[in-house]
Amino acid sequence: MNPLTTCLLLSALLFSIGLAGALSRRNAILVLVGIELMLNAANLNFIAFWRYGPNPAALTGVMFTLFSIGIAAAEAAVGLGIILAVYRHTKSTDLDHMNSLKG
Amino acid sequence: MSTLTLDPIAAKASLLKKDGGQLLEVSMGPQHPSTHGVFRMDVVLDGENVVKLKPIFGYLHRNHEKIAEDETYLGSMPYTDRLDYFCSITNNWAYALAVESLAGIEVPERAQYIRVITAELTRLQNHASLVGFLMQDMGASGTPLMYAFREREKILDLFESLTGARMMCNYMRFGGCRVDLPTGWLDQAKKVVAAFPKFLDEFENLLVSNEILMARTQGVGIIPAELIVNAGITGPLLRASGVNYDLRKVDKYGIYDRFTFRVPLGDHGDVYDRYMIRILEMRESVKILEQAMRDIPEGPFTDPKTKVRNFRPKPGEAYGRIEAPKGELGFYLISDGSPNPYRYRVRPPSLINLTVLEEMCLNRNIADVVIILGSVDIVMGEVDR
Amino acid sequence: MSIVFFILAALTITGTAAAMALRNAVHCILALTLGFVGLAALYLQLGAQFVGFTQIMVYIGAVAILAVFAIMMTRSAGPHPQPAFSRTWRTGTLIAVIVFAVLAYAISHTTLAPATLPQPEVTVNQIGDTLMHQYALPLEILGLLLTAALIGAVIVAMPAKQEAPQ
Amino acid sequence: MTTPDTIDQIFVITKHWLLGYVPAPLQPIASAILSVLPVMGVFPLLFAITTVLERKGLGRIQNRYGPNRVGPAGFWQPAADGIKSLTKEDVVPRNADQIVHFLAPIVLVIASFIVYAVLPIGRNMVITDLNSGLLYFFAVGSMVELSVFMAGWSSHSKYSLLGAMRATAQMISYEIPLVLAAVVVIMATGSLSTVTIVNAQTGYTMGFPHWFVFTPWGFAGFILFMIAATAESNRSPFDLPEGESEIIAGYYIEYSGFKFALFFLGEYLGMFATSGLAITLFLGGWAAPFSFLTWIPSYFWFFAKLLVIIGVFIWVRGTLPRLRQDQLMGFAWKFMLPMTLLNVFVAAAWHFLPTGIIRWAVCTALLVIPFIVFSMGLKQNKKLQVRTYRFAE
Repeated sequence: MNPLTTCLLLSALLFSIGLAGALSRRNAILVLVGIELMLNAANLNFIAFWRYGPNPAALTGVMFTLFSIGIAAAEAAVGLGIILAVYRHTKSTDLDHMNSLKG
Repeated sequence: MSTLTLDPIAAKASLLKKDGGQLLEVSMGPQHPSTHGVFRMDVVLDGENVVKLKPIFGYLHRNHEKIAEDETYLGSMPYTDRLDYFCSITNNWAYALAVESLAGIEVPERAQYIRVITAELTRLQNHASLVGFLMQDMGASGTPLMYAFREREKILDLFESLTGARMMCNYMRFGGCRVDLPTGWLDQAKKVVAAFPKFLDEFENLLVSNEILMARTQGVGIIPAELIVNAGITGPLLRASGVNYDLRKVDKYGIYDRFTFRVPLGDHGDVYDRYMIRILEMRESVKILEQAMRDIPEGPFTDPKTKVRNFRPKPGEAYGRIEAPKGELGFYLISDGSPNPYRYRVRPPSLINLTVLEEMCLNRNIADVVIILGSVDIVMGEVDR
Repeated sequence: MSIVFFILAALTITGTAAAMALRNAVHCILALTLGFVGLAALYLQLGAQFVGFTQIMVYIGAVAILAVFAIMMTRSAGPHPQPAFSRTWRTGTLIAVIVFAVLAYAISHTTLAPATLPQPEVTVNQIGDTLMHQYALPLEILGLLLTAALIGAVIVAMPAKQEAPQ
Repeated sequence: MTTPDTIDQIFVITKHWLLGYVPAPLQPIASAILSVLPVMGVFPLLFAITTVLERKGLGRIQNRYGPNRVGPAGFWQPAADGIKSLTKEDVVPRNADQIVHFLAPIVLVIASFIVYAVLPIGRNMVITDLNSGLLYFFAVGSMVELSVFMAGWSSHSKYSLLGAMRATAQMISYEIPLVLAAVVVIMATGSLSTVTIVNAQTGYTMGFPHWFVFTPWGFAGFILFMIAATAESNRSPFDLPEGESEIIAGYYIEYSGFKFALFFLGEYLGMFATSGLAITLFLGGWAAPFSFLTWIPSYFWFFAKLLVIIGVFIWVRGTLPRLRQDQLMGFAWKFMLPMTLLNVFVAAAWHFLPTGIIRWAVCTALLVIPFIVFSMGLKQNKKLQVRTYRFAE
C-alpha cells in the first residue's frame, strides 16, 4: 500500500467517524463537531494530495487547507452562536427538541 | 452533560432564568478569605452577577448578652473587648458610659481626656487597617495592608504600654480609666500622631488617584441616603451617603464639644466615598488628638468615689452610646439593684450596617460583593456577639 | 510510510472516535483536541508545517475552546441528563459504515501513483507570497467572511433586548 | 575563535563535543536531548529562584522581610516548598472528574514547556529554528487555556468553575492583542522565525542597538505586548482567574500537593516564555544593549533581560489592585484591540515613509493621539474622577 492510499484511507475513516457522530449525537454542539471532523478529513486529503502530487511547489493543497481552516473557524463561530440562540429559546441543545422552524 | 447538581435550597428557589440559563448558588464563606471572619453569604449568581444574596451569621455567637446578665457590671468589661476586637477601647467606653449614666457617676477631667485620646487612636488604627483590608479585597496583594498595619502596630504598641494588652485592652472603668498614663506615654503618643499625617499622605499618593481603584470603587455599592437612614445604619457608611450624623457632634458625649473638628460627608454613597470618608476622618481624628494631648490636665484618672466592689446601681435603665469607628455602638442596661444587670443589650453597628448588604450587592459582580462587604467594615465578634 | 505516521494516525482516530462516542460532552471535546493534535502532527509529518500549527491554533485554541464554552453556557438544568445519542443512532452509524466501505473500496481500487518526491520545503514566505499574489482575492473574501461571521455570531448569540415595559 | 566567542559559544561547543561520542545513527536524537535537557533544567531552576525573588521583593515592597529562614538569606526556600508540596496529601474531590483532574496540570506543564522550543536564549542557542516559529509559539500557547479549563471544570467546584470561565474568557480575549502586537515585528522582519527576528536586531548604530523597542511602533508594541502577556499569564493586576480574595484560587482551588505545585510551575513557565518572547521580539533577544558590551556572553543578556522583566512583574504585582471582569474585557476589546490594530498600521507607515524626523513625528503622533483618545474614552465612560468632599462643622 502506498503512502497516499494510506492517507486517503485514514481520511475516509475520519470522515466516517465525523459522519457517524453528526448523524447519531443528540447534542447540537457535538453534531457541529462531527461536521468539523468531516471538514478536517477533507483537509487531510488536500494535504496528502499536495504532498504526493506531481507539483508540490504550487502549494495548492496547502492554500486550500488554509482557506478551509479559516472557513471552519467562521462556521464554528456562527454555528455555536446559532446553537446558543436556539438554546435560549428551547432551553435545550437536544436536536430532537428542535423540530420546528417556527419560534 | 452537566454534572453540577443543584443544591436543595437553590432548587427550591427555582434557579432557572427566564432565558433558560442556569443560576449558580455559591456559598461564600464561612471559610472565605474576604468575609472578615466566619461570615457566610449565600449568593445566587447569574454568570457572575448577583441576583440574590443572603447574609448568614452566627458562627461566632458567644452568648455575650446573656453571659453579661449573669456577670457583675465590672465583670462584663473585659467581655466588651471581644465585641469589636479591633476597637476594644471604644467598646469599653460605650459600656462605661452606659453604666455611668445608670449609676450617675461623674468622670474626672483627666480621665475624659485619656478616653478621647485612646478612642481616637483606636479610630485611627481601625480606619487605617480597614482601608488596608479593602485594598486587600481588591487584590492589591497586601502592600496597602502592610503599610496600614505598620501604623497600626505603633498604636498597638502605645496600647500595650498603657494597658498591658495590644488588642484586648480592658482599659476603662466606671468613672474613669484603669490606670493613669505612664510617664513618657504622652510624648510617645504625640510622636506617633505627628507622624500619622505623613502616612496618610503616602497612602493617598499610593491609592487615591489610582485609576484601577477608582474604576473598581466609584459607583459600586451605592446606598441612597433615604434607605440608609431607614435601615438605621450609622457611622462612616451613613456619612458617606451624605447624612450629617456623628454622635460626637450630636450627643457631645464625653468632652467632644471642646474640640474643633469637622465631619466629612460624601455625596455618592458608594465604596469610594466610604473609603475616602475614612481617610478624611483619620485626618480629623489626628486634629482631635493633637488638641486633646495639648490640653490634657493633671488630676485623678478615675472617680475615687466609685465603688469597685459590691457595685450595685439603683434600679433603673440607661442607654449609653458612642460614635465607635464602625458606627453607633450602644449599650442598653436595666438594673434591678442587684450586682448584675437585669438586662444587657448591645446595639452593634457592624450587624446593623450589614442589613442592606443585599441591596448594595444586587446586580453587581462577585468581585464587587467582596469590596462592598469590605467597605461596610464588619467584625464578626460584634455581629454575632 | 513510517511508524510515526501510524502512531499519529492511531492517535487521531482514537481521539476523534472517542469524541464521537463518549457520553460526557466536555470529555468529547477534550478527546477531540487529542484528535486535532494528532491531525496537526500528521500535517507536520506530511511537510505542511504552517498548516499544522494553524490547525492547532484554530482548532484547539479557538474551536475547541468555543465548543466547551458553548457547552458550559448550555448546561442542561434538568435533573436527568439527556441521552447522548439520538434514537436513530443505529441508522446513522450504519450510514457512516457504508460510506466508509464505499470510500475504502474506491480508494483501494484506484491506482494512485504518488510522485515519490522528497519532502517539499515550504517556507512561510512562499505561503505569504502565494497568498498575496495568486490567492489575493480569495484571501480578501475570506477576511470579509470572517468579519461577517464575527458580527453575525455576535448578533445571533446576543440576548434579545428586554421589551420596554408597557 | 577569540576567547569571548568561545565563552559565548561554550554550550554549543560542548554539545558538539559530546555529540562526537555518539554513534552517527543516534546523533539526531542525542542532539535533541542535549538541546532540550538544559532548557528543562534551567527554566525550572529560574522558577525556583523567581519564587524566592518574588516573595522577597514583595516583602520589601510591603515593609517586611520575606522568606529568610531556610538556607542563606532564605534561598533554599523553594527546596523546602518543593519537599512540602511533594509530601502533602494529594486531595481529589470525590465528585471530581478524576482523569481530567489528573491530566490538567500535566497538560499545562507540557504546553508551557514545549513553547521554549523556539525561544533563542543565546547566539546559536535555540532548540529548533522553526520557519514558522512564532506561529508555533502562539499555537502551543493556546493549549494552556485548555488545561486551565480542564482544571476548573473537572474539579466540580463552583469557585473553580467561575475561575475557569474567567480564565478562558480572559485568555481568549488577550490572545488577540498579544498576537497582533507581535505582528508588527513580523512585518518589520518579514519572518516568523524567532532566530531571524533576533538577528535583525543585532546591529548597532553609534553603539546603540537596533532593537525594535526603540521605534514608535516597537515601543507601543512592546507595551501592548507586555500588558497582554500579563493578562495571558494571569499576573496581577489581571489575576482575576485566581482572584484569591474573590474566588479564592479560581480554577486550581481543588488542587493540593504536587499538582498544585505543577500549576504554579506551569504558570511561571508561561510567564517566562511570554517574557522571553517579548525579549525576542522587541528587546533584541540575546543581543547586548551597547556595542562595547558584546564581549559579555549572549545567554547572559537574555537572562538579564528576563530577570528585569520578572522584576517589573513583581513590582506591578506589589503595586496595583485587581481589575474587575467587565473592566478587564472592556480594556481588551476597547483599548488593546484598537491600539494593536493601529500599531500594525503605524508599522506599515513606518515602513513606507522615508527615514528621518518626519517618520518619527508622524508615527509617534499616530500612536499618541489615539492613545489619549482611547484612554479618555475609557475614563469618561465610567465618569471616574478624584472627588472633593464637603465637611460639616
